[in-house]
Amino acid sequence: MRYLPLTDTDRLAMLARIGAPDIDALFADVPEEARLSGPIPGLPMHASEMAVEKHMRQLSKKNLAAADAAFFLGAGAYRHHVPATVDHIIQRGEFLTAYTPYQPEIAQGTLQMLFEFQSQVARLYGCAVANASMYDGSTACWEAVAMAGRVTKRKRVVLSGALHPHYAEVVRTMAKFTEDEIAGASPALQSQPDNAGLIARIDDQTSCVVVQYPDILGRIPDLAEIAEAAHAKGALLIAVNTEPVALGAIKSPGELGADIVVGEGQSIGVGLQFGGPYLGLFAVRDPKHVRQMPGRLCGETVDAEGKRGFVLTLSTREQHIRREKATSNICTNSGLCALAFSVHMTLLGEKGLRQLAAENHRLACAAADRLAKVPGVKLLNDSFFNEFTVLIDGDARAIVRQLTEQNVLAGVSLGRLFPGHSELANGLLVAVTETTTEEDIETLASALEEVLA
Amino acid sequence: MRYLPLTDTDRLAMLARIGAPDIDALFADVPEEARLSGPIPGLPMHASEMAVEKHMRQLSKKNLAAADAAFFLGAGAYRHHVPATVDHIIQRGEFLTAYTPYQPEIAQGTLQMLFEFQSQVARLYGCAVANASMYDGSTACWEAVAMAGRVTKRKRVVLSGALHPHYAEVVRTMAKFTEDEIAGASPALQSQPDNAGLIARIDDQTSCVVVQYPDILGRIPDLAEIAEAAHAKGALLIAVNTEPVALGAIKSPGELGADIVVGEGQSIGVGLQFGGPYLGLFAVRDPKHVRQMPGRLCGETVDAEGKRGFVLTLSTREQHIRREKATSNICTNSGLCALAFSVHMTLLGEKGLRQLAAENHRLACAAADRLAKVPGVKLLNDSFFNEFTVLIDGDARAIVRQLTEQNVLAGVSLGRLFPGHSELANGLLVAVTETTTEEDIETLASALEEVLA
Amino acid sequence: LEEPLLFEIGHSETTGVDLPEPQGGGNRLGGFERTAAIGLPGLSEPETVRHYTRLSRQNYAIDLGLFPLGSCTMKHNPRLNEKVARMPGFADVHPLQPVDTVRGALEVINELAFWLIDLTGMHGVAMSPKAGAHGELCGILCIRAALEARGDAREVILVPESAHGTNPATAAFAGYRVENIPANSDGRVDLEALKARLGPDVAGVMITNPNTCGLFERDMKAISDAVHAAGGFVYCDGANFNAIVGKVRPGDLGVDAMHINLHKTFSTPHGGGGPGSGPVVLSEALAPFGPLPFTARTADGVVHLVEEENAAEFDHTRAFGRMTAFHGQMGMFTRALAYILSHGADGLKQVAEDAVLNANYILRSLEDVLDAPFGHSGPCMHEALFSDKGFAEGLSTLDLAKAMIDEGYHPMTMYFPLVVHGAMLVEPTETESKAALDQFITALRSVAERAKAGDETLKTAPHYAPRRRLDETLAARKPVLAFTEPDDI
Amino acid sequence: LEEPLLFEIGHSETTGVDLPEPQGGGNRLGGFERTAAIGLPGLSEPETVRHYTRLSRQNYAIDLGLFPLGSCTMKHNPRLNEKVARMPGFADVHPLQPVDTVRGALEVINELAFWLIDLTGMHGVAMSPKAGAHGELCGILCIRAALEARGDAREVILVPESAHGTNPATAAFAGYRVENIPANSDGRVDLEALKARLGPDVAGVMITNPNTCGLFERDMKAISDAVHAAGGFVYCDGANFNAIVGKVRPGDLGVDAMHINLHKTFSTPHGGGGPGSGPVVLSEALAPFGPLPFTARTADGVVHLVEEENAAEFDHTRAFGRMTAFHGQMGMFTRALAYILSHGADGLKQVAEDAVLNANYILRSLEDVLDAPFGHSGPCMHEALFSDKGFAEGLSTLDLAKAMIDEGYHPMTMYFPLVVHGAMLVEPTETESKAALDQFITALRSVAERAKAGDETLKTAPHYAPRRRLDETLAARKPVLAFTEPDDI
Repeated sequence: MRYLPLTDTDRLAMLARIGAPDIDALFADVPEEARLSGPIPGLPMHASEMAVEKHMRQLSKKNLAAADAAFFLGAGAYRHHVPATVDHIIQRGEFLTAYTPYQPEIAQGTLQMLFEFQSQVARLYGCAVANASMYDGSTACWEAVAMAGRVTKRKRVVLSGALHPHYAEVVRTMAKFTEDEIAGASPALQSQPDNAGLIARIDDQTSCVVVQYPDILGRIPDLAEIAEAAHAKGALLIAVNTEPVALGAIKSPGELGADIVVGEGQSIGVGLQFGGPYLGLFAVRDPKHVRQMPGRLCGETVDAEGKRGFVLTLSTREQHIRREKATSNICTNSGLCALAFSVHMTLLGEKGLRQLAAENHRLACAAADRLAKVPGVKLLNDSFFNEFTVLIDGDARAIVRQLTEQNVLAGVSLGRLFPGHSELANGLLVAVTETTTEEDIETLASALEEVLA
Repeated sequence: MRYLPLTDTDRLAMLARIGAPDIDALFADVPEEARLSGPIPGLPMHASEMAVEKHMRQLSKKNLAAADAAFFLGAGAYRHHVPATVDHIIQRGEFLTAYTPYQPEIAQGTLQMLFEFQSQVARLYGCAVANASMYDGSTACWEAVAMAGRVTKRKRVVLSGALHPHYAEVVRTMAKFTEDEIAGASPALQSQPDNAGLIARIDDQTSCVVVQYPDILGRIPDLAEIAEAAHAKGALLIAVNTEPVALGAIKSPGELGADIVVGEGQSIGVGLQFGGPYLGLFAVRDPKHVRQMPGRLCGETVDAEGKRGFVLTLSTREQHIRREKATSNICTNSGLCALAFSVHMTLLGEKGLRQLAAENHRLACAAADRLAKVPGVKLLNDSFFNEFTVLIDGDARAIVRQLTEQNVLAGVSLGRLFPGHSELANGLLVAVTETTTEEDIETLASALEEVLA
Repeated sequence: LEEPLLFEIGHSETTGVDLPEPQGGGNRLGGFERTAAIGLPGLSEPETVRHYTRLSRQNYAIDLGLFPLGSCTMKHNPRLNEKVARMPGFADVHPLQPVDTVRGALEVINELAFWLIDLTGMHGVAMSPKAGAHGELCGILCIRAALEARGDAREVILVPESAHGTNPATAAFAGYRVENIPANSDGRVDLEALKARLGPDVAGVMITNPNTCGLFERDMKAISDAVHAAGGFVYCDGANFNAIVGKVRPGDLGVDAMHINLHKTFSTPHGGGGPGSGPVVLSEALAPFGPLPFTARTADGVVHLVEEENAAEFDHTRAFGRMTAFHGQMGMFTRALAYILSHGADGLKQVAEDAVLNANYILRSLEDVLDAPFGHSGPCMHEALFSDKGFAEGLSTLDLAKAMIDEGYHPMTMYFPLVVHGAMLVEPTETESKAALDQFITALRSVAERAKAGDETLKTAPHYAPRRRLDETLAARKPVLAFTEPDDI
Repeated sequence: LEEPLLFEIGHSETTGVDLPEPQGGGNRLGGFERTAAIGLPGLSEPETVRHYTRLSRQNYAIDLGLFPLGSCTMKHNPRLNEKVARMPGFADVHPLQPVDTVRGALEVINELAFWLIDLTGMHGVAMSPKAGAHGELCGILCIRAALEARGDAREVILVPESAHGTNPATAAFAGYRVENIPANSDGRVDLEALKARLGPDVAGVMITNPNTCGLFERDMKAISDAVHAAGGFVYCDGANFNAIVGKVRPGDLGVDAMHINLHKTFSTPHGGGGPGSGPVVLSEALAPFGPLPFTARTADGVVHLVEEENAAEFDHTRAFGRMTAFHGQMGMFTRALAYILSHGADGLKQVAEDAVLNANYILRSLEDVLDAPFGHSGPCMHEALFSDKGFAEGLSTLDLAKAMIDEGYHPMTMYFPLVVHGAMLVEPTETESKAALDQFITALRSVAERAKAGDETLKTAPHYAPRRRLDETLAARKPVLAFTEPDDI
C-alpha cells in the first residue's frame, strides 16, 4: 500500500509504546456489533498505480473530448487555451498541498496570491473589493442575493428572465429555506433584452435585481439603465457575468452601476472539467458593503518587525468563528482555482486580455455571419460578445444530438437549458473562442446545411 | 513574444544608459556584409502557444504510441510503468531549471540526490563506486573500453558477438580515432551464449572483454567464467546491462567478477522517448580504479561549520579542468534522468524491484510458452529474463512491419538490428514487461498464427 | 528574499501570451465597448514563473512536512490522482455536452457514488455539494424537505457543544434554531441530556463521530434510536470519517445524512483553501429528497444523468432543488475514485487503523508532558487532544503553536474543541512514518517543556518563518483588501 | 531543515509501488537467481515526495532567480516545451519501431534539422550527439574523416587560449596535438599569429565566436579564408550562439562545423547537469562524413531514417560511423523545435538583440566599480567580462562570487576565460527584465565595493546559503562516493 509508510515492525513497536495488545484494542469504543470484521464487502482489494490509471483512462476514453470535435458549447462554461505555465504553477507542492492560510507566518505565498487575485478581480469588475473566491458562479449568485437581503432588509428578489437557468434554480432552491420571494421569468426570443419589462417588476419591496451580462442568450443588456431604476427604488443591482473574457471588450459592471458583481471565473485558467471545480467571483462596488460580504477576505497588514504581510481578515463574518450568526454558509473557497485564474490573468495582463477578447469577438462575428447564411438558420442577437443565439428550423436539441455523430458539438440548445419551455425549442446557443478555427466554423455550418436541407 | 520581458520603453532606457544610438550599434563588430538585414528567411514569424502546441500535437499523432498497441519491443529500450510521482519531482523548477552543481552551497539538492543515485547504482551493479551518470548505455560502453585501455595500457578489445550492435558500432567508431583494435562478431543463433568461443579470443594483449548480460538475444551468460578467463590474461571484464530491472532477479555483474559495469538506466524512471535522452550507468568494482573513471563524481565532505555536505569531486580528471589531459570527453551528464531513476528506484526499494523483476519474468515465461505453441515459431533461449528470441518460418522484419497494421508491435527483428546478416533474418526479439497484459500476449500469438498460416 | 506584488512589477503593456493584435472585423458589442483602462498588470512568462515560484516557497505544505491539524485531515495527496484528473476525457469535456458524449464522465460520478454508499452503508448520495459546509447544508435541507413532506414543521436542531462551527451555522442558515447539548466528563455526548431534550419540535441532531475530542461516540446507535423514536433525523458531520473508513459504516449506526469531505478522507488536495467537495450520503428516509442533478445506472449498465426534465422517469420528483450549476466537482471525483480504487477494501481499512495508531502513539508519547484531558476516556481515534494545563503564567496555546513553526511544523488545531481550555488537537494522519512522528514528538516535547518552564521567547515565536507574528487587528480595523497605486493614496 | 540521506530513512521492506507478490510461474533464469540482498532502501510515496521536495529546496534555479553564468546561457525554460515533450506520440514510442509507425517523430527531427541549417547557413547537420562536448567530438571527427578521405593526415589543431576547456580535450581525444594561438590586446584572436602558424600539418582551428571574452571575432571571415587556403577546416564552438542567432549565420563566415547546445540557445532545461543535446551543423565539405543515423525528406514529403543499411540509397556512404545508439535526444528535439517555432524569425532575432542589450547594460552599469578589461574593445556581445583588478589584498574573485550567493544570486562564471586575471564572466540572457537587471547590478555594485574596501566577511561567504563553503580538498583526498552503513565502517 504505497501511500502508507508504516511497516509491520513499526506497528508492533508503536502498539507496545501505547500499551495496546493489538490494533483492535484501539477501536474498543466502537460497539462490537457495528465493527466490520473484515474488509468492506464489494470493493476490490488495493490496486497498483498502473491498474488504476488504466481503469481511469478507459473511462476517460468513453467521453468525446472537446479537442477532438468542432466545439461550440458555452452557456456558462467556456473553452479557452490555458497556458502550460498555469498548470505548472498550480502543481507546485507548496501551493497544491497547502492548507487554508490560517497561519499567516507560513502561508504568505497563498495569502499574497489571494491579495493579488482580489485586486485583479476588483479591477476587472470595476469594483472596490473582491473576495478570495466562492465555489462557483451559481452559488456566488445566491450569496449575492442573500447579501442584498441583509443590506436592504427586504425579501423580494427580481431575477431577469435571461439569467442562466441553473443559477436561477439555485437561487430558488436556497430561497425556499430563507423565505425570500423570487420573481423570475424565462427569456423571450428577442434581439434585445427586455429591460423595460424587467424594470417594471422592481418595486419598493425589492431587495435586488439580478441581471446577467452578457445574458444567457449572449445579448448585452444596458446595465446602467437598470441600475438607475433599481437605485431609484432602493434596490441593489446584482450583475452576473459568466464569461470574464468579455470584460476585456465591454465595460465593467461596476462602471455601469452594479452594486454587487458576481460571476464564474472558469474561463481564465481553470478549464472545462465537466462543470467543476470552478471559481466563483464576488465583488462589491461600494467599500461600505465589505462587512456584509460572504467568503474569505485577504488583507494587508504588517508583522511584528514592521514588514508588509497578508492575513485572512474580517473573519468575524465567518461561520467557523461566528457559528450560527455567520453571514454565509461558505467556508472553503476555490483557492487553487483562484491561483490558476490569477496566474493566467498575470500572463495575459491588460494587453493580452484585450487581445484575447478582440480575437474571441472577431471569430464570433465571423461565425455568426457564416451561420446566418445557412438556409433555415436565423441570428437572433443584435449584440453579443463571443456567444449568440440562432433560431433553427427544427428542434435544436435533437439536431445537436444528431451532429455529435460527426464529432460536431454544435452548441447548447435552449431546450436543454429550459426543458419545460417548448417555445424556446428552436434556439441554439453558439459559443466561439480563440480555440475555434475557421475550419471548425465551416464544419458546423456545413453540418447544419446538410441536416436542415 | 512571451518569453521576452523587455518592453520597448525598457530598451530605449537601456540604450541610453549604454550610450548607443540603437541596437545595431551593439552589433558594430559584426561585419556589415555578414549581418542579416531582416528576420532570417524561411522561418515563420513568432507563434502563439496554442498554435505551436497544435502543430506539435499533429506531429505527435502521426506516431503509433506504445500504449495504443500490443507492444513487445526491447533490444536496449524497455517500456515500464513510471509512477506519476517521478514526473512530478523532475518538474520541480528547483531540479528542472538548476545548473550543474558547481556551486555546492546552493546545489545540495542536486548533489545529495546524485550521491544517493551513485549509491543506488553501485549496489544494483554490485560495485564499489558508480559515477553520476553518462549520456546513455552505448557511450558508457565506449567509455568503459577507453578506461580499460588506460588501466591495462593495452589496445586489444574483445567484443562479444551478442553485444547490442549499436553499442558495438559506437565502440568501433570511436576506436577508429584512438587506434584501438576491435575484435567483434555477430551472434550465433544458439540456445546458450558461446562463452568458450569468446574466451578463446582473449589473449595477453587484450585490454578488456565486453559482454552483455543478459545479452542481445536475451540469454544470460555465465559472467563468472568469463571473468576468470579474462583476469587470468590480465584483461578486464566489462559487463554491459541494458535492462536494470533484470538485476532485481539475477545476480549482479560485480558479484560475478566484472571489473567495470556499464549499462542503460532508461527502464527505471525515464521512459521510451524514441531513444533519448537516456541514462548511462557506470560503475567499477574495485575502488582503486576510481581515478580512471570518466564522468562526474559526487562525494561527501563537510562545510566550514562541520555540517555534512556534498560536492563534485575528483574533477581534475575532467576536461573543463584538465583540458587536453582529461580522461574522457564527457562533460554534461544526464542529471535529470538520473533524478528520475533515483526517484523511481526509491519508490521501488528492494522489495518493489524484486517484485517488479518477478512479475516481468513471470509474464515473459508465459509469453514464451504461448508463442512456442504457434506453428512456425520456435523459442531459441534456454535462459532469459524478460526478453527472448524466437525463430520464425519467414522474414521476421517483414512480418513485424506487416503486423503494425493490426496495431501489433511484435518485437525487434534481428534483421533490423543486424542488417548485413541474412543468417539472422528469421530471428525476432520479444520483450515482455509488467505493462504487457495476457491479452497482449494472446493478440501477438494469434496475429503470428494468422500470418504464418 | 521578499517578492514584490504583481502590481509593483507588472505593466499593462507586458504580456506572457502571444495573441494577434486586434484586427478590424465586426463589432457587435452594442455600444458597450470598454474605453477606460482596466489596470491589469502583465508579466512575461519567465517573470510569471519566477513570481509564483518564489511566492510558493513562503508556504508550508504537506509535501514539506507533517501537518498536525486536528479535524482537517491533511494527508498525502497521491500524484497519480493529479495525472488522472488531467486526462482529456475528464478535463476537456463540457458539462452540457449531449449525454451520449460523456458517458465515461457520468460513470465516474456513478462509480464513486456507489463506493461512497458502500463504504458508509447508506442508501443514496447527493454528489453535487461543493465543499463540506455545502454538504452540511444539503443534508439539513434534505431533513427539512423530508419533514415538510410529512407536514411536520419542526424548529430546533440539537448540536453538541463540541461541534464544528459550521454545524450551528448551517442549521441556522436553513432556518432552524440551534440548541446545545452538553458533553459528559468523558468528552462524549451526554445521552441522558439529549434524550431529555428530544421532542416534537426537534428536527434532528448534528453530531460528529468520531467527535472533536478525538473519541468515538460509543452511544451513537442509542442516540440515533432515540432521535428516530422522537421523529427526528440524525446528521453526522463526516469530517472525521478518516478514523473509521473501512472499519464501521455510519449507516449501521443509524445515521440519516453525512457529508464526506473528499479533500480529507479521500485525499483530494487542499490547494491552499479549496476546491473541496462534499457529497452527502443519505438514508432510505432522506434519499428521495436529494438535490438534482445526479446519476443513475439502469439494469443495462448505462449511466444516466437525472435532471429536472427526467426526474419522474427515475422516481425522484421530491428533490428539494439544485445546489449548484452543473454536476459538482468532477475534478475531485476523479481523484477520489482513483484514491479509493488504489487503496481498495484492505487499504482503506488500513488507513483507519494506521490513522488511529499514529494518533494514539502521539497521545501516549506526550501525555507525560502535556495534559491530555480525555486520556482516561480510552484510546483516541485519529486525533489526540491536549490542553494548556500546566503552562507557565502568561504562556498560551497560541505561543506553543507558533513555536512549533520554528521547529519546522505547521501548528496543530488550537482552541478547538471549545470544551477544553487552550485545546490542541493533533491529527497526524496515516501517511506519516514512525520516524516522522518521532521527530514531531521530540519537537513538541521540547516546546511543551519550554512552555511549562516559562520560556518567554515563545511569546514572540515564530522567529524563523518568512514572517513574524502578523498584526491581525490592524488588518481588520483598517482593511486593505486590494492594491491601490501609491499615487492614488 | 536538514534532510537525511535516503539510506538513513528507507527500508528494504518499504515500497512506494503496489506490485504483486512474486507468484510461482516459471524460472528460466539459468541458475543466476539473485540470492544476496541488494541493499536498496525504499520509501512510501508520501515519504518520497517529501524527501525530494525538501532536497529540491536546497537548490538555486532559474525559476528562482537570475543565473549570470557566462558561456552557459541559463535562460528561461518555457513550460509549453515540457508539455510537448510528454505527448504520448513522442514520449511513448520506441526507437526501433517500424519507421511507418514513427513518421511524426522523424518529422520532428527533420524539421528541427531544417531550421538549424537555416539559422546557421550551413549544409547539413548531425543530430545524434548527446551534449555539447559530444558535438565537438562529432565535428572534429568529421574533419578528420574528411582529411583522411583525401589522404591528408594532419596532426595539429589550433586553439585560441581563451577556448573552452572542452575544445583542447576534444581535439586531443580525436588524436590531434593541440597548439595555442594568442589573443591580441583587444581580447580577440591574433590574426597574424594564426596565419603565421597555418601550414600543411594543421587540420584546423577551433574557435569560439562570439569569443569567451564576450567579443565578436571581427576577423572571422579572414580567419576562415586563411584556414581554408591552408587546406584546413574551421570548427566553431557554438556555445555562444545565443548572441547572434537570427542576426548572423556562421555559414556566411566560413565555418565548417559548429555544435549547437540545444540546452543553451534553444532553451531545453539544464536539469542540474543534463541531459543536453549537441547537434552539429556542417558545411558542404564536411556534410558527407556526418555520422549515422539521420533523417532525410524526399521530394514526396516523406521523411526517412537513414542508417547503415540504406545509406547508399541516400548517397551517404562516407559516414564516419555512429556516435550513439538510437537517434539522439528526441526529448530535447521536441522542446527545441517548439522553442524555435514559438519565437519565429522575428523572435529569434529579438533574442539575440535583447541578450546583447542586457549584457551591455550590465557592462556599462558596472564598469565604474569593476574593471572591464575589454570595455574599450567595443560593445560586448551577450556576456560582460570583468577582472579582479582593484580588489583589496587577500580578496579574490571567488570571495566576491560566493558573496553574491548571500545577495540571492548564483555566482557568475569565475576564472574564465584564462586570459584575464580573476575573470568574472556575466551573461544575463534575454529572459531577464530590466528590473531584474537593476536589482542584480545593485547587488553586484555593493559586493564589488566591499571587495575593494577589503571587507573580510566576504572571505567566509556565503553565510545565508543552505551550506557554508564546503571542504573540496577533503572530498578529493578521501573520496566518499557511496553510502556505507555506519556499522560497516
